[in-house]
Amino acid sequence: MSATAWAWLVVAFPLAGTIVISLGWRAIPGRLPGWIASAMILGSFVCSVLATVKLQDVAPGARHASSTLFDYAHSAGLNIGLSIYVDPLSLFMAMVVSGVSFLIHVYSVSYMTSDRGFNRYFAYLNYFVFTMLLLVLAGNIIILIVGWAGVGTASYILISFWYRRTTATAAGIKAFVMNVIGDAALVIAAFLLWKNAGHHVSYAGIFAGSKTHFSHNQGTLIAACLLLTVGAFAKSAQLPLHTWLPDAMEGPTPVSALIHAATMVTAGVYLIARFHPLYEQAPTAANITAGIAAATLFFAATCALAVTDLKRIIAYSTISQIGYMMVGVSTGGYDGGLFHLMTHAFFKALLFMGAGSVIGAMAGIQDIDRMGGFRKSMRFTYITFLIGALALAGMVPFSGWFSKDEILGFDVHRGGYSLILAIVGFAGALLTAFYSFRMVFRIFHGDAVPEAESLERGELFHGEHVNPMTGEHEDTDVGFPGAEHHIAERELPMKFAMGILAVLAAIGGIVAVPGVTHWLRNFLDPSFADSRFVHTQPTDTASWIGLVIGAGIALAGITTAYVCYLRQPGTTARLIARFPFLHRLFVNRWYFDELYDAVFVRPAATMGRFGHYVIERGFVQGTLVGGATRIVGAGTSIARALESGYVRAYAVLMLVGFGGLGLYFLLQAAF
Amino acid sequence: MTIYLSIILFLPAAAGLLAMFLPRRMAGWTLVGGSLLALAYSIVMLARFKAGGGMQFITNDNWISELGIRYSLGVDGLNLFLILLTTLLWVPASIASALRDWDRPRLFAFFLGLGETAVLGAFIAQDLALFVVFFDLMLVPFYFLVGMWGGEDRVYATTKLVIYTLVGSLLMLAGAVALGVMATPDGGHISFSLTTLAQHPLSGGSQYWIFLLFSAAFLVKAPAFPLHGWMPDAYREAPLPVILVFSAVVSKVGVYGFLRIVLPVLPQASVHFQELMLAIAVVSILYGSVLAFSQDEPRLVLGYSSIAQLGFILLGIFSLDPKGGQGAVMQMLNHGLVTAPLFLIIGYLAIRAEGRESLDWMGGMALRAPVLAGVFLIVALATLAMPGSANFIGELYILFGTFQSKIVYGLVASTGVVLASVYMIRFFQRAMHNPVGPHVESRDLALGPELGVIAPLVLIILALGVYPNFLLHRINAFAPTTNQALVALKR
Amino acid sequence: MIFEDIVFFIAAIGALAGAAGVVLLRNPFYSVLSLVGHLFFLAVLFLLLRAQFLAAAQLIVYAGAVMVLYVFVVAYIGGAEEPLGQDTPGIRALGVLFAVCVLAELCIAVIGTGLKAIDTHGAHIANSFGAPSQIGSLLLNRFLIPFEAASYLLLIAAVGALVLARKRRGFEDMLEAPPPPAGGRA
Amino acid sequence: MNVTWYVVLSAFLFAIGAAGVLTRRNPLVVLLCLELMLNAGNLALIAFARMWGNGDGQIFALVVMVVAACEVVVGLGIIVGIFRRRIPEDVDALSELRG
Repeated sequence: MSATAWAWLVVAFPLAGTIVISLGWRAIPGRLPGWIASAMILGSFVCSVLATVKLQDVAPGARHASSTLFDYAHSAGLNIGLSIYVDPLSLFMAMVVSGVSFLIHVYSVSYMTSDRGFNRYFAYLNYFVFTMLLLVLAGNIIILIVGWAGVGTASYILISFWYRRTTATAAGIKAFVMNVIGDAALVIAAFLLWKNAGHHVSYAGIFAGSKTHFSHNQGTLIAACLLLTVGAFAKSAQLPLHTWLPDAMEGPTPVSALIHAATMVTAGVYLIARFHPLYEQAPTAANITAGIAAATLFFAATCALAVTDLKRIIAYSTISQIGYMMVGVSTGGYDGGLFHLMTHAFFKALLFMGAGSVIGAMAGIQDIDRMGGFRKSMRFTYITFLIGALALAGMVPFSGWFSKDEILGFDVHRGGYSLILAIVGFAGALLTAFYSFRMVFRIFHGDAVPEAESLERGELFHGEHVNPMTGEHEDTDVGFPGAEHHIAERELPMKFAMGILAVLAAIGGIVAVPGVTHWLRNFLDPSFADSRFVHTQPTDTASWIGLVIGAGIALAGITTAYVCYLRQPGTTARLIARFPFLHRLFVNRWYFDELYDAVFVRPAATMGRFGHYVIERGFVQGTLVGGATRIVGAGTSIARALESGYVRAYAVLMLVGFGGLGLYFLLQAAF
Repeated sequence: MTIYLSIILFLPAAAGLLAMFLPRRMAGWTLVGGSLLALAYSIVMLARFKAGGGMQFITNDNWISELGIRYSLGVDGLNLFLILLTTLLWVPASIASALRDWDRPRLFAFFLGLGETAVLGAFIAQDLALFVVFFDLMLVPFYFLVGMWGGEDRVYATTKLVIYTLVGSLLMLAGAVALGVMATPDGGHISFSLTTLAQHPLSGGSQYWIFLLFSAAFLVKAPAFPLHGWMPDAYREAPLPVILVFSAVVSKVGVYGFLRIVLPVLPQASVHFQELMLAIAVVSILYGSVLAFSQDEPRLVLGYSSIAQLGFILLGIFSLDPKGGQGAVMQMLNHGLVTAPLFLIIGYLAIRAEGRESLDWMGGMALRAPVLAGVFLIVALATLAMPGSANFIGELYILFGTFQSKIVYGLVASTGVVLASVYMIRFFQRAMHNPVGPHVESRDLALGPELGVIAPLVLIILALGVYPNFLLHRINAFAPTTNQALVALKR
Repeated sequence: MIFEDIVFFIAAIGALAGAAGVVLLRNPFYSVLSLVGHLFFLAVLFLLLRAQFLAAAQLIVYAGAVMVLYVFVVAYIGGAEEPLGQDTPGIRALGVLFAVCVLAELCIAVIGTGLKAIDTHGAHIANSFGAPSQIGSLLLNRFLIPFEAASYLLLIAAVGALVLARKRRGFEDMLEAPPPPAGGRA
Repeated sequence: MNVTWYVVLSAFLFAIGAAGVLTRRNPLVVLLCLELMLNAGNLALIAFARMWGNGDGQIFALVVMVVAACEVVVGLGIIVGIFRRRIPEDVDALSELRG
């Protein structure tokens, strides 16, 4: 079987899972849907590995293939095939996605056991993986958009999975609309590329066409790239389209791990990497993208410092980390960006899984102010979470250290504008290390809270079922979280998934150790062979210097956190008292939500009301309809006056009609 | 087997007529049978249709020879699927009406059948006068259907509907007569045949005012802003099966008229008024969308969303680009295909909310009703043209066409895509999600009467989402949009 | 043909006078009598036009039978004069005005446009023209169907008149009947 | 005698009849005036029949007479009916036709 055939199977497995589970939702008993779903994703993963193996057989220059199933839309000069494109980049993404997805599926089987929407959950989750794999394997930009919107939909239905929570549904619609903005931008970009680059929608066609049809940094190309960036930023929650991601934490924790940390939100990074030839041809667009991404990584890190909701801290951390990846791929450090994408998928999924375990122990509460001292009672969770946090902080020798510093090292090496971005990145790294360990220290260290104590006694705390955001009471029926809480310590599937991810997060860096291994670069190179930056790689020594600096920064951050939270508790309170403005700014996420509310949401609602009451009632129904009614009314009152019912009036009318007819014939004869 | 279009055309009316003479209980089901037969026959027609084969299954007889009016029917890539859409959607409508207890069921069945015949006639007619006849005939059954079986304010709603459409129809009648007379060369025999008319274009000045006459009629029917004044009341008051076909099928006759008549026959005026029509389309999109998300009545959400969707179709048509035309025809089908199940869903929701058709009284209906929720979600996503649905391909073609010819209008219109997601998801959420409403009795779709009616439609939506080329391959809006006169004028 | 001319003018003046009498006389009884006179003169005119059968029919059926019917009815319901005061002058004036307009229009039509066409003494005709035998043969050959239709019409009219004029309940009962339901918003 | 004279005479009679229909209020007289108009029509028909030397016009006149007779019968029936119900014999008092 060819690589593309395997790739079709990669897509087909989760689709089959979706169909089986959603049609058999009543027939399949117990946890079986979860296992079916997991098996399907495992199948996908195996197939993507096999496809990769198959593709490695051919020479590096020929490591790409596409395959079209049928004409998706072929008319009027627009030829869109339902096709996939297989190259190292797409297979890399497919492997990361299906691999991490498999582990999260397994984790979910335990985590969601007691939820009444268990089957629905796995149908959704499989659907998500299907669309995500379609996105990464898509052979042309339209199919990419199909997958792109598909993951948006999956994200929406999973965010509002607990659909009776008003907070969840509000978050869902927010995420959905922002994603649609991105979709619309992609459609416009697709048109610009189609029209100006020789009427192609396939990647190969677009890239070939853009070389001949566009000059360097041409306006249209910049516009197209910026529109791609809008799409990427909407999906990847970069400034200014990021506000949906923290709210998306309303979904179940494994969903946050899968969609809103490991896979979907990194689709933007993939998009830019995929369209790197265009960005290289339009450096202005690439620079703007990188600049905003750098701003995002710093901004999000500051928010993560102040927010107290555990999942939202990780969410801001995700935004920040994606900022790194974006900086990487848009400045030409594709290997670094994708490397970080992979390691981030490992450690961020791991962190979310740990958070899920902790939230289980807290009976649904997510506020880190209420947590503490889980170190002893949840030893496994503690260790894995710690590994994740170390990787996130970029501590030696965990995976995040290699990947983040590869991006920064590349940008330092490229110099100029990229150097500024790298400096922002290093500053962000300090904050990253700090907030990672803020989580660790505040959750696992310090005095044990009652929940931790009860767990030490061997019983899982069961509180009332409330909405963690609003405190409203809930039942445990469909549409709300299930009755039981689940922690890694007691559930083998959760432990299994977290264990593997912890290992990967710890040692994931070995695929690209400067001077030692170049596995990742060698693997990905065929996809980026045409890049201008293929030879702009820092030397091994420079890389190592960067790594050392990065390690130093990580250490500094961790130490600061240690001092602030363990050594001298209260330091943060003093800091808050000292800089109340900064704290307010960070806690309120730089007032973006309020800004959008004032600029978009409320004006839109006002416009709707204005349209309804003024234009519709006043103008259309009032003036237009009223006017029409009055005209007709006037006409009918004349008619009514004539239709008096009096015989003579009818006689007059008849006579008038007769006279008129006669007159007509007269005139007809006269002229 | 030869396809006789007259059979498709008059079968529904005949079934309606038959229903008049049968016992009350059987009236509705007679019409169901008739509409099923018409559907079956049109499926055979689809199977025998040759893609790209031009006008097919032609019937062409003298009707009123003194006036040069011919009974001329035909199917091509432009109306093929619209005929299928009509025959398809009349099935759920007639089933839904057969399941309900009406006051005078036989009369209802008759009018519903007559309505199908009129709509089919307007789609099949290849003679302008015949088109006008059927276009106006449509009004009769719907006048009675809304006026006799509607809600409380039905008389007011019907009066408004009739006045609006009648004024439009009269203007069009005047336009059609003027067109026929003026296009006849001196001493020639008058003809209303569309092909003949297209071959004898009028001079610029006369084209302009005739264009405006036709546009008025078609825009009222669609409806487009600001000629939609009749829409809210009619949507609110009409019986559900009636508004289902009205919104899903009848509204397409107007925009179809643009492609079938206006563009080929009045090319110069079409180019001249292109920007005006595009502006109307864009305003309709934005206005319809904005109003759709401030409505509390599901029917009005759909009503205003129809304004927006038909705005997209209009946009595609007046992009005067083959892509836009293809997309417009495709979107006509898609919009019909999603609107019908949405109206069915509104009916299901109302049953579960003690008969109240207001979003304020709904909420949390997904509880105990996962199938209903799933079906609703699929349809809602298709309506907002989620990529992966055929609607997306339709809108993609429309937008590509518009970008190609007038990019500014296209860019403004793309915000409509975003707004569509707001109002559809809001509609879905307020009905299905959030805390369960106090008067909501949530239960899933009953297998036979509820799921049985809606499931085929949803399956068609899904299937077309997987393989939209099935439509695109057969749709042929090239002729009107690549009309030589049009292309020459655009330069 | 001076004799014919004289007869025409006498008959024409008589017909006009009769017509005027019908319209102007207050008492319906006199109106009926005036109409009888009018019909007589008209019959004379028919004779001048060589429509002997019709002239006879006019006299016997119309001036005779139909007018007797009128006289009976007038006698039955009493030929009271019309009250003048309650009349609406507007519609009267309008009526006269319209009538004058129609007259003017007809005259223009006859004299202005069609003069040449009808400025003739008529075609040459056989002696039998207008005789009962010719009318009879026409009626039973070319116009058989209208003839039959007319007979049915007469039958229906006779039955209809019986139905209309037969004795039923009085007007007082009708006044006590419930008022018709108010119509909806139009 | 010239046919024109007959036709003009018929026009005059028609106008007089029409004026009567419009101005008189007694239903009986209105019926009489209708007779006038019909007879005016008859005169014109017969005049044209003479002009063409064709009997068709006379037949038509005969049919008009039949119709007139019917109209008289029905009209008088209605008048008698009205009288029986003691509705004032004034056409302006009869406006039941109004919707």
